[in-house]
Amino acid sequence: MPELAERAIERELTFAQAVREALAEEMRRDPTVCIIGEDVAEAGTPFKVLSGLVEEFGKERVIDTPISEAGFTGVGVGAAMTGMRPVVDIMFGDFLTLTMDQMVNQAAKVHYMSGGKWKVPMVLRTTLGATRRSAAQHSQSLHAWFSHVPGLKVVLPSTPYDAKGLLKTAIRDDNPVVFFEDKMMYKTKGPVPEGEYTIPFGVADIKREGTDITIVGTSSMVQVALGAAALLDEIGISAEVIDPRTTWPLDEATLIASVKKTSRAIVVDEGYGRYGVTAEIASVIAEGAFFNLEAPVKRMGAMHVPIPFSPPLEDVTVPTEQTVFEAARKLCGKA
Amino acid sequence: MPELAERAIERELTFAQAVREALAEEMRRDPTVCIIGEDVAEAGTPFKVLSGLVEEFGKERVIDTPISEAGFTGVGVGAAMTGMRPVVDIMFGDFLTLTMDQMVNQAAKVHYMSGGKWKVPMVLRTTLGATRRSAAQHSQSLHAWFSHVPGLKVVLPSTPYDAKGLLKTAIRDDNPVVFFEDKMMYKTKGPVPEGEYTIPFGVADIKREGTDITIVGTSSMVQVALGAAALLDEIGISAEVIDPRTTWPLDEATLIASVKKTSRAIVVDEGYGRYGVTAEIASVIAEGAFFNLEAPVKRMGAMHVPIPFSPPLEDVTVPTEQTVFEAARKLCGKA
Amino acid sequence: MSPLTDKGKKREAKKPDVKRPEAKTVEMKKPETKNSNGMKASKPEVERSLRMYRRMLMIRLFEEQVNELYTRALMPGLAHLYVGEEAVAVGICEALRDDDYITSTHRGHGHCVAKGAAPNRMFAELLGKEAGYCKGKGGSMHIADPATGNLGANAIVAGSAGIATGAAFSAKHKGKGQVAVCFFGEGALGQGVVYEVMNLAALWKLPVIYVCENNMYNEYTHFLETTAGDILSRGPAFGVPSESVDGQDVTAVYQVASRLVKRARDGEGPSFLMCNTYRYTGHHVGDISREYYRSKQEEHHWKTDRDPLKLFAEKLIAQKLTDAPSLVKLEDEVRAEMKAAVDFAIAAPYPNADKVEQDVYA
Amino acid sequence: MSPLTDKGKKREAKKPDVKRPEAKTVEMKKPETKNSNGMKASKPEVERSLRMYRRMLMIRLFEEQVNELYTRALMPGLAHLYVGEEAVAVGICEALRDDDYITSTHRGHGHCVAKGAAPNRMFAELLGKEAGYCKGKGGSMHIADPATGNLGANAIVAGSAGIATGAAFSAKHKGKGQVAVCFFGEGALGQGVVYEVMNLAALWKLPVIYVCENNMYNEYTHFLETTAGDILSRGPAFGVPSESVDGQDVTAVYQVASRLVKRARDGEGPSFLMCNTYRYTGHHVGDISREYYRSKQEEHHWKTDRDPLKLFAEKLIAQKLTDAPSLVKLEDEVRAEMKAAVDFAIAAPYPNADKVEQDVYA
Ligand SMILES: Cc1ncc(C[n+]2csc(CCOP(=O)(O)OP(=O)(O)O)c2C)c(N)n1
Ligand SMILES: Cc1ncc(C[n+]2csc(CCOP(=O)(O)OP(=O)(O)O)c2C)c(N)n1
Ligand SMILES: [Mg+2]
Ligand SMILES: [Mg+2]
Repeated sequence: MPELAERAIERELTFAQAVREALAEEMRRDPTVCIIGEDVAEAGTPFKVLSGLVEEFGKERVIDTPISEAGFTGVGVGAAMTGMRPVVDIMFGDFLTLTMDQMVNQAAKVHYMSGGKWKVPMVLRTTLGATRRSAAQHSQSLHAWFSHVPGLKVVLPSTPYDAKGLLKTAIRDDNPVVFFEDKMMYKTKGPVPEGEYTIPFGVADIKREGTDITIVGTSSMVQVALGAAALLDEIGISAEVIDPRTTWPLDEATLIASVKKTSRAIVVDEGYGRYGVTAEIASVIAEGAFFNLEAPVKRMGAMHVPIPFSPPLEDVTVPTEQTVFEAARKLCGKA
Repeated sequence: MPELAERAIERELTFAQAVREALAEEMRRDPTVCIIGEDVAEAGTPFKVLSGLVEEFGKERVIDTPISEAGFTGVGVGAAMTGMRPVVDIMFGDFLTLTMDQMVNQAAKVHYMSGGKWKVPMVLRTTLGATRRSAAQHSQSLHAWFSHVPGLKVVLPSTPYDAKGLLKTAIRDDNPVVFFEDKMMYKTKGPVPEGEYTIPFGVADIKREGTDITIVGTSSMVQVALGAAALLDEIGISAEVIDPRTTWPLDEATLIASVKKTSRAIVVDEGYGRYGVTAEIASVIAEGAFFNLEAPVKRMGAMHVPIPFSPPLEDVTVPTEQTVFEAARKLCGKA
Repeated sequence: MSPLTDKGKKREAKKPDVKRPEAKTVEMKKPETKNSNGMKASKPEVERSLRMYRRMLMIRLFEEQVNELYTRALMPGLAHLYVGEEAVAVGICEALRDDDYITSTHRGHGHCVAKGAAPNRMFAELLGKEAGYCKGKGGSMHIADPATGNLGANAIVAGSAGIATGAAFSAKHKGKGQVAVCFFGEGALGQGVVYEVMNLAALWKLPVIYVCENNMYNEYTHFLETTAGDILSRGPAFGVPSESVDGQDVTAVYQVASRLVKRARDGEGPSFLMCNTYRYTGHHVGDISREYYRSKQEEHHWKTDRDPLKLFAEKLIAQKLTDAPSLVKLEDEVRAEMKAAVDFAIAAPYPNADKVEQDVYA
Repeated sequence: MSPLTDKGKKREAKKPDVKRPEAKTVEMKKPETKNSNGMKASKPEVERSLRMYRRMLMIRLFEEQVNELYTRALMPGLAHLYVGEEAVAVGICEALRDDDYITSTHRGHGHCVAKGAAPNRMFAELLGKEAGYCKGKGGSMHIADPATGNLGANAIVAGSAGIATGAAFSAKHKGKGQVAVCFFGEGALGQGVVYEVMNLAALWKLPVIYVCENNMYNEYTHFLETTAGDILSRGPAFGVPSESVDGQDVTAVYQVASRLVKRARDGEGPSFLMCNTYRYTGHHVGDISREYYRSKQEEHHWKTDRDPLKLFAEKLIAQKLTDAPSLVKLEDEVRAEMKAAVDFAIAAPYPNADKVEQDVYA
């Protein structure tokens, strides 16, 4: 059952508000939590996700930085090793390129290389997603890279509810966690309980139950999958929509069980299609539900092109309700 | 037919010599080809791959740099855009973390973002591979990241012959090419023709023909696959070994055709297993040969751990002849 | 806003506040006047001054149109206006040859125009049209044009530092005396790669000029909160001689640029030039409420007392190289030119969706 | 090599060239002598000197064993010896508290010993044994130890610059007066991240000391070929006061370090210290033929005229804090200690292969 359906939650928050609330709650609870990034204080980031936090927690804990992604991410790593729980803010996921050494050669490996002696309880918050007309250097979804790296955990919330619960879990986790937020989702609303709750990593959420086909969606693509499921419903195809919520750890069991039931699967993710997240998830399904699959697992990701600026071009680079719907229909032999 | 079997080549070179010969030939042919990197000149790199080149081509074309991977890779991008064909040397593949912005946000996107106006004919040469007892920051195989990025090509030679032919192609290619050399292979010998030859990208090489199972191996894992194939032979299993040689472009047709014939497949690559190269290749096969597969495609990559230093630990992190042999035997129902 | 009035043009305003003189044919004054040193200005000098003024005006009015396009919701995405900083791009590029290289930033329209880009194709790019410089694939932040030596604007802060240095590397290798200019905001001083490449440029004596446009803000944060130590001593610490110039004085910028360009062409290596300037409007077109990070008075001061166009206009008039009516006429002309360029862009077709997979690989 | 002889120990040589005096009980002289200023040295001062000497000797003889292990093919992989640079690590760490932090490099054994690591567990790590500091998972380049404030050696050049600065960030937040020292070679000056974090440390007044060990070579390339401008003016350009010290003079290093550490503890912010030094042997143990990048004379000069142990020994003897026989005795003692530590490591078991998946996640 979709988790949210089980509870009657009256309050609605935007995705951005949910993120902010998670941060505020954790900062109140734990004085070692701090925020480090560009324009995070008074400006509250360009997306205004952090508005108000500096007013409550002060400039000692909500810290504006120079445009030095490598440098302040490295500071986050060292701070995390020595008693803080920094939440490092990378404004656009595309700038993760600058943090790779700090995250991959340092953060991800410190615990292991030290034989378990040091740990790195930090969160790197950043964005993903295209269709904002921001062109090739402000539109990438690079979570596949981090999912590939042992020592890191990777979180991809798809609703305000998940964003709050997963971010709180991320902050309390003793490992480096990379937390991706879809830029286009910041203003979307959804029910979010007021009090304390966390969502465990590695537990997929069945966002919609169905029997004919499994659509695995991540982050921005969960709503797309749900939209496609609604369209499929109209033509009598019952789609189950599963959101892994974390690509690492990955809840393989839930994915496989669903496809064993439905016998067909589509995996939709906004990262580049090739060598991306869909490849891993499709492989897991193709192996785990091998004898149940009635058709190859279909993968849908961003087109293998740098994201173009021009709207008519950009719009065809990412999966949409319609394209997922078409693919599902075809897979179910109803095309 | 394996390409090499078709020709009778007398001369043997080591892998390192083959790389050097390709560079020397291209530098003689084209004065815009130059080498930029740390300790590339007199030292000829720590692996001595480039020994002798500075003597022939001078310090203007074989250029020692400070330890500034981002900076000199960026210089390579700009130089490539304006008439040079730089071969940038990144000593260990692990240091690619420092070049990600230059390679991914710049090199890979310049051509597209400029609407095809500028191009970036550069090669980034680097290494991959573990088991040198060099620990977590000197043992990674990060080619999956680059294979994920549109605009880049990714080359993984597995023999001296391929190294020479593919490197020459890489240098002549008008796109940024990332060229990975297995550190452990530098001293292995193989036949290499003396004169000019190039090997096209996107053409897999069938290193060994077989009928019962397809083993796809990349780079360092090709020899492992061949070793496993020999062991399999002894128990009556005929393995076909395919080397894609480039992960992008990827010769999907050859892979699929082979598995359609054999109906079983293992994909072996030295990168981390999760969200790695094996996932893409396995997905391609699982989709393309869906109706022929008698068992799930088996993926074998580096264990999902930072590479440990201690020999008994490190040795279990990468696939070996023995583990590939066991997996293949099991897949063929002869375990 | 009009360079000839004291008041900043409000973004809502549809036409400039300036009172127009009666229309009449405008003659540029004959070039027989004094230059800034009291010497008689030579004909090329006068032509240069008038060309620089025109270029600055082009940029100013180009951006006016961009803001208009945004306000009218005709432009996809956002844009970062160069208004207020015109003298930097124009003064620098005036010192360059056509075959010299530049790299630019997210705030790049001014650099492109100054290096000679055609406004109509720039607007087309901003609107994502096929006729744009990048066939619509780049947009506002990625205009590139080999014909004018423009290696491309870059949306990664300091993203083109390596590219510009690499172009200088090629230039040195080719030996044709080309020079590369790397434009970047003072925010880019936060990126380590800038120091990596300055060090390389110094070691290899590359003909590159690092032009830091210090408009005092990294987005919404004052540069003093992000920049410790002393900017002008950073270059020398890496072997790159550095100086600063009033970025609102186009002649001063041009003069120092000429000197540094000559130095580079003569094989004497890189240099760093900090141009002190100001952006009049928001970080991008959507950044309207700015008082939490800077005061209206500060903006007002720059717009009224430090406007590069106004200052230069006054000087040109004082030097009798032109007069006010001529400049107003020029403004009308250039505005009409920009309007036509915008109309071209609006009318131009989008690329076909099937073009999306073109140009990924050469 | 032995600090008491002029000759560098050849890597093949199995025992030191030094002639041993007859064995006898060694008494350290009573601490009633003059210190370097001609003042009477206080008891703690004398203890400090003798402790520093012993620590330097430990490092020297530790590395002797490492080389031996390599030569005898008992050590997996390679190692980068600290021989010649002992005074730097020891002088700096002597100025630190136990709860102060250090970060180290690929050439890190000296830093670890100086901060108090136990040689037996270090050797165990170098051999990949379970008893090693990192359970064998790190090896020579990754020794880390929370108990001695060692945040870890790092095999990425400049890889720990961020970490050390972050530790100083925590230290400031926690307010217990801790300080972080970031050791790195002059090669790390090529990495932009160093400047990014120096700028941050200056802005935020963090208690971090950037200790640049300038041994003149980035692997096989002289630093003058890789470093333009002036190293000591780099720090100030980013707001970090900088100075240099003779890295072969442990007292001088200790004194300046004490001052900089005090400064940091007092909340006055970061500093940069360049220690001029030399590595006697190859970049790593396998780098035997070095003449293509540096001369034998140069090596000889440093080993004979600039050896930190020899210089300090002479001083201690001149100050009558000890005498030659005592030092020889000490050397024997420490050598025996190292031998025992190596024996421990050789005898220690490897980790079980099933440990490989432990410690990936906390
Ligand atoms: C690497 C990177 N980090 C952050 C950003 C987001 N960003 C865009 S412009 C900007 C401020 C740039 O300030 P400055 O360099 O002074 O240029 P200005 O906008 O003032 O012209 C920032 C932080 C970016 N584009 N790239
Ligand atoms: C980022 C990175 N680039 C390159 C290397 C390879 N490498 C290891 S040590 C070294 C030279 C370091 O020189 P320096 O910092 O002066 O330290 P030293 O060895 O002299 O102590 C190089 C280039 C590396 N480990 N990390
Ligand atoms: Mg600025
Ligand atoms: Mg050095």
